[in-house]
Amino acid sequence: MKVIKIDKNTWAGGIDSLRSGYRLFGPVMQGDAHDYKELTSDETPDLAYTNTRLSPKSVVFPQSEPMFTYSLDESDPEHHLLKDAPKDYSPRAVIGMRPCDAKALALVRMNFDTEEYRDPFWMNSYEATTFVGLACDNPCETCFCTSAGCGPYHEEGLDVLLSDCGDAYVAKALTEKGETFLAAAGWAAEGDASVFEPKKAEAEAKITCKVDSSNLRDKSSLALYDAPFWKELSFACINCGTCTYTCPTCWCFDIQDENKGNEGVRMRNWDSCMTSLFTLHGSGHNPRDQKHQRFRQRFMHKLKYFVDKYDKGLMCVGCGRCVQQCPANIDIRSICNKMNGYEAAS
Amino acid sequence: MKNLMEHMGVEPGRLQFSWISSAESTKFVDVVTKVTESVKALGPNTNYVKKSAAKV
Amino acid sequence: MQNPYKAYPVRIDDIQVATADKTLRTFKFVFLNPEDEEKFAYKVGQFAELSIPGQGEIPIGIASSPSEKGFVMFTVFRTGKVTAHLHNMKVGDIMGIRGPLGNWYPIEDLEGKNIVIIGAGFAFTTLRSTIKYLLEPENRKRFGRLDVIYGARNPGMILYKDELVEWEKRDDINLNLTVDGTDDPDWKYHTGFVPTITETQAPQGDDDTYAILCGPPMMLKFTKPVLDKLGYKADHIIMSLENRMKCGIGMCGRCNIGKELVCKDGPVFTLDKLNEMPEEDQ
Amino acid sequence: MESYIGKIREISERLLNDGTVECVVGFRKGTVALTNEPCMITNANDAEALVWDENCRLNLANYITGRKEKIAIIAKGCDSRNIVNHIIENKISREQLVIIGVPCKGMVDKNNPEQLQANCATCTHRNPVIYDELCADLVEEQKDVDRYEDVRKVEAMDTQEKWAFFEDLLSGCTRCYACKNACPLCYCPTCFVDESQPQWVGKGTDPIDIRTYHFLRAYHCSGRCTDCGACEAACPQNIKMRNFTKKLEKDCFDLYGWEAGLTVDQRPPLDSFKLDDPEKFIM
Repeated sequence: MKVIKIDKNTWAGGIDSLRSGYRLFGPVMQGDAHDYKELTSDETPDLAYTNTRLSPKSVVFPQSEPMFTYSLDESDPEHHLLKDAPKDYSPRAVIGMRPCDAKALALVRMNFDTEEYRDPFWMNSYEATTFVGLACDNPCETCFCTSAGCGPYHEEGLDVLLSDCGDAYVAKALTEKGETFLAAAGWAAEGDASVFEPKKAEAEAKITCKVDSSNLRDKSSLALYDAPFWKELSFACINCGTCTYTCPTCWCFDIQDENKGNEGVRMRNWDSCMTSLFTLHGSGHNPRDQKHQRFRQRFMHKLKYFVDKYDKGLMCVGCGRCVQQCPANIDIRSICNKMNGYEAAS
Repeated sequence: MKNLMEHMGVEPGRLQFSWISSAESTKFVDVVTKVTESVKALGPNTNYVKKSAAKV
Repeated sequence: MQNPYKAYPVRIDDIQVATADKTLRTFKFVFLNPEDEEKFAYKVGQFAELSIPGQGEIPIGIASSPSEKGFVMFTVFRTGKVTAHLHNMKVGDIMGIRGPLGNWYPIEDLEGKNIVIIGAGFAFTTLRSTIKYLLEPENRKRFGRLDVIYGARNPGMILYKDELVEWEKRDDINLNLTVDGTDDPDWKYHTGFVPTITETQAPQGDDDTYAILCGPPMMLKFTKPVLDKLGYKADHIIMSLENRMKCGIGMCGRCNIGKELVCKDGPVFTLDKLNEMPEEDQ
Repeated sequence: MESYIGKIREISERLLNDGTVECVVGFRKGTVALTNEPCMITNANDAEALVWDENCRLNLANYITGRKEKIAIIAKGCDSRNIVNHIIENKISREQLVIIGVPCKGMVDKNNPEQLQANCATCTHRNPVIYDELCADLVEEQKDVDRYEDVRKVEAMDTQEKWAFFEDLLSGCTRCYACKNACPLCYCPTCFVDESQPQWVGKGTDPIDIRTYHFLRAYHCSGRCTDCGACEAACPQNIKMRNFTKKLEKDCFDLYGWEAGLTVDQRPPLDSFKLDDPEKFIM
């Protein structure tokens, strides 16, 4: 694949050239932190960030998204029929996302793109998007991507990988989509492919936090489920949705109808396994009524059920957002280690 | 109740409270008239409207 | 591939109050576009999302049998926002059905076998579908002995009474009705909980006899050991579960038990399989 | 702080050893900077894990709601006021509790550890209002602090400015509900946001739904909020939702001279009736 050198003084111009062919998304300082948003015509992505507060999953999977519209007006011949909500699946690009977030979307894809069903909303957005990654040369203290099957220069799920080399970015086109993107920006100068390996090694070395998940695959799901530590581990948890909303690999959602007069929209909204309503039956029975049950569900899903279901590793890329943002200091790293080291008394 | 609504930017006069006994029919009429007048004078509230559902 | 969230438009063709306390109603739906009925080809034990624009969706087991053509039937308990609205709808109203969803009772694998169907409460719907299907002349001869144990709280709560009366007259089905309790002096069937009646009325388990169960968690919990005692092996006990669902296609994430999704990998599991899955509620 | 910790451990160990309590609710050292984790210990040997410093922002009263056992709880001023609330609202009984009071000099801002958390900077109840043991001498309460400067700033705005102020304030909210879940007052078995019959508020991210959630929650806390700041400390988006609750807190103070959680002997103004209650709002 091609390697291109992008002089930083051609960066803004290249971005401008891309605007006609792509809806651009990128990290921008919003309030007191960086988050992803659709760039206005005078904005360029701000690549001087360590990590964004929320992941770019919302580019593909918005927190609230219309699925269908309908009319409740019985004089309308098409009343009570679901009509496709208007969608814009023209090409879009996320510029400067972290490799971990791209891998996360590749993992989430397994949920939305299955043999039996294909989620059209998620998949159409995903396929419309060119993912332009920015390698992570200065990881945070809470990053543990190298323990989660990922890394600061991980390429999975990306179309282009950029590495910041001072006065230039060196861009590796990883897919055809990526090449098209670079060409559309007008960046064509040949770059030095050899910069990646040493920079990668250097960045990986900076990630000192190690989490051990090596035994999880062979552990018994039932034994882990019945392990005695869940109540204690979950004590501090307040069951808010912070970890699930901030997590790039969490995909759970709810479907809700919202009416206004005789018009309405069937929406889907992010949901969270941390809430009790998530699993409440119509009968009033709730299989996950208690805090530790919901807590266990989250970690068992990420670290065991997903591992068993797909055999593609953890449903976690080690971005560390949940660790940083949890109000109660629930730390997936220690929980993973605990599960990994658990031996059921025979 | 009223104070926080006004504090967050709902116009004074849009939210009103009264205590009317079931025997006070004239007071009921007076209050309803007064409330209707003051709300009409304010016109429709454009802030407290859902935007996303309307937009789609 | 079709958008799996989009419901087929249907018209309510018939509404019957199903129980004495009026908390259950049986709805028959007709597809607005006849070709949708073919796309909706289903098997016994599957469910669908009843989709009422403006209210939401509810996952409900299909009560009609694939052998019944021209309509699909659901019996719905009034409990939440959507079901309350549905109970107030009229014949002729337009809504949607999305499905069929989930797996099914593996009836076709049971050819030549004896089947005992055990149900309780308003979970009897998909079992009604199953019995109806098995009793079709071209199907009945393909299977061995057919036993049914069906329990309700009281006689007024028994679903599909007219059909039960018809089935009772037949000699190719052994029907055991029971109620938890009744003060009706004319009640001529069993009184007692389903597990108890199962213990005395169900045939002994053997390699050629399979049990199909659907009912509330308590009934399932106490019937399992009874079947075990009767000699049913775990892979001969077929159970249908329920959980809160939204998408019905394995994507929204809420209905899992362990790694299995009740909406897509289920709702039908053998006890054998369930024993490998964590017991939620703990 | 070292002396606090020593004393907390010593008291906890004693209470667990002599069987006075079955568990101690406190904090243990966090795994990331500027954070500690609420914990419950049941074994005297684990008392060594307990810590105390200026990063114990969460309100521990939140962790004892409805519990049945005998509990020792570490309580700074605001925690103790919420314990009083809990006792008044029958969420726990006084007899179940041994309150280990912590005279508090304020928690530091999680985003700016150089300064105190906003509510702590103007706090006038640093000492626990109710306690059985103390882990240090009482501290001097702050006097002459202007508790409501921020509220008055908003009060001075015109209607549109107010609307815009709160629009901007809430713009990052993802409705993760960390604020309500960190709040010891928010213990309703079903929160109004989760009700469907009727559905009071939409579930999406429409600004109106977000605003409705925040101001309705504030109402539910009026006359009860101790301004402990757990909501803001918990918020991953750094939303300053105390702008809602504090207005009501100020109103309660102005109208009824009421500060929540100071005594178990008096019913809060909003669940009692007095002939001389001001009724200015009734036309």
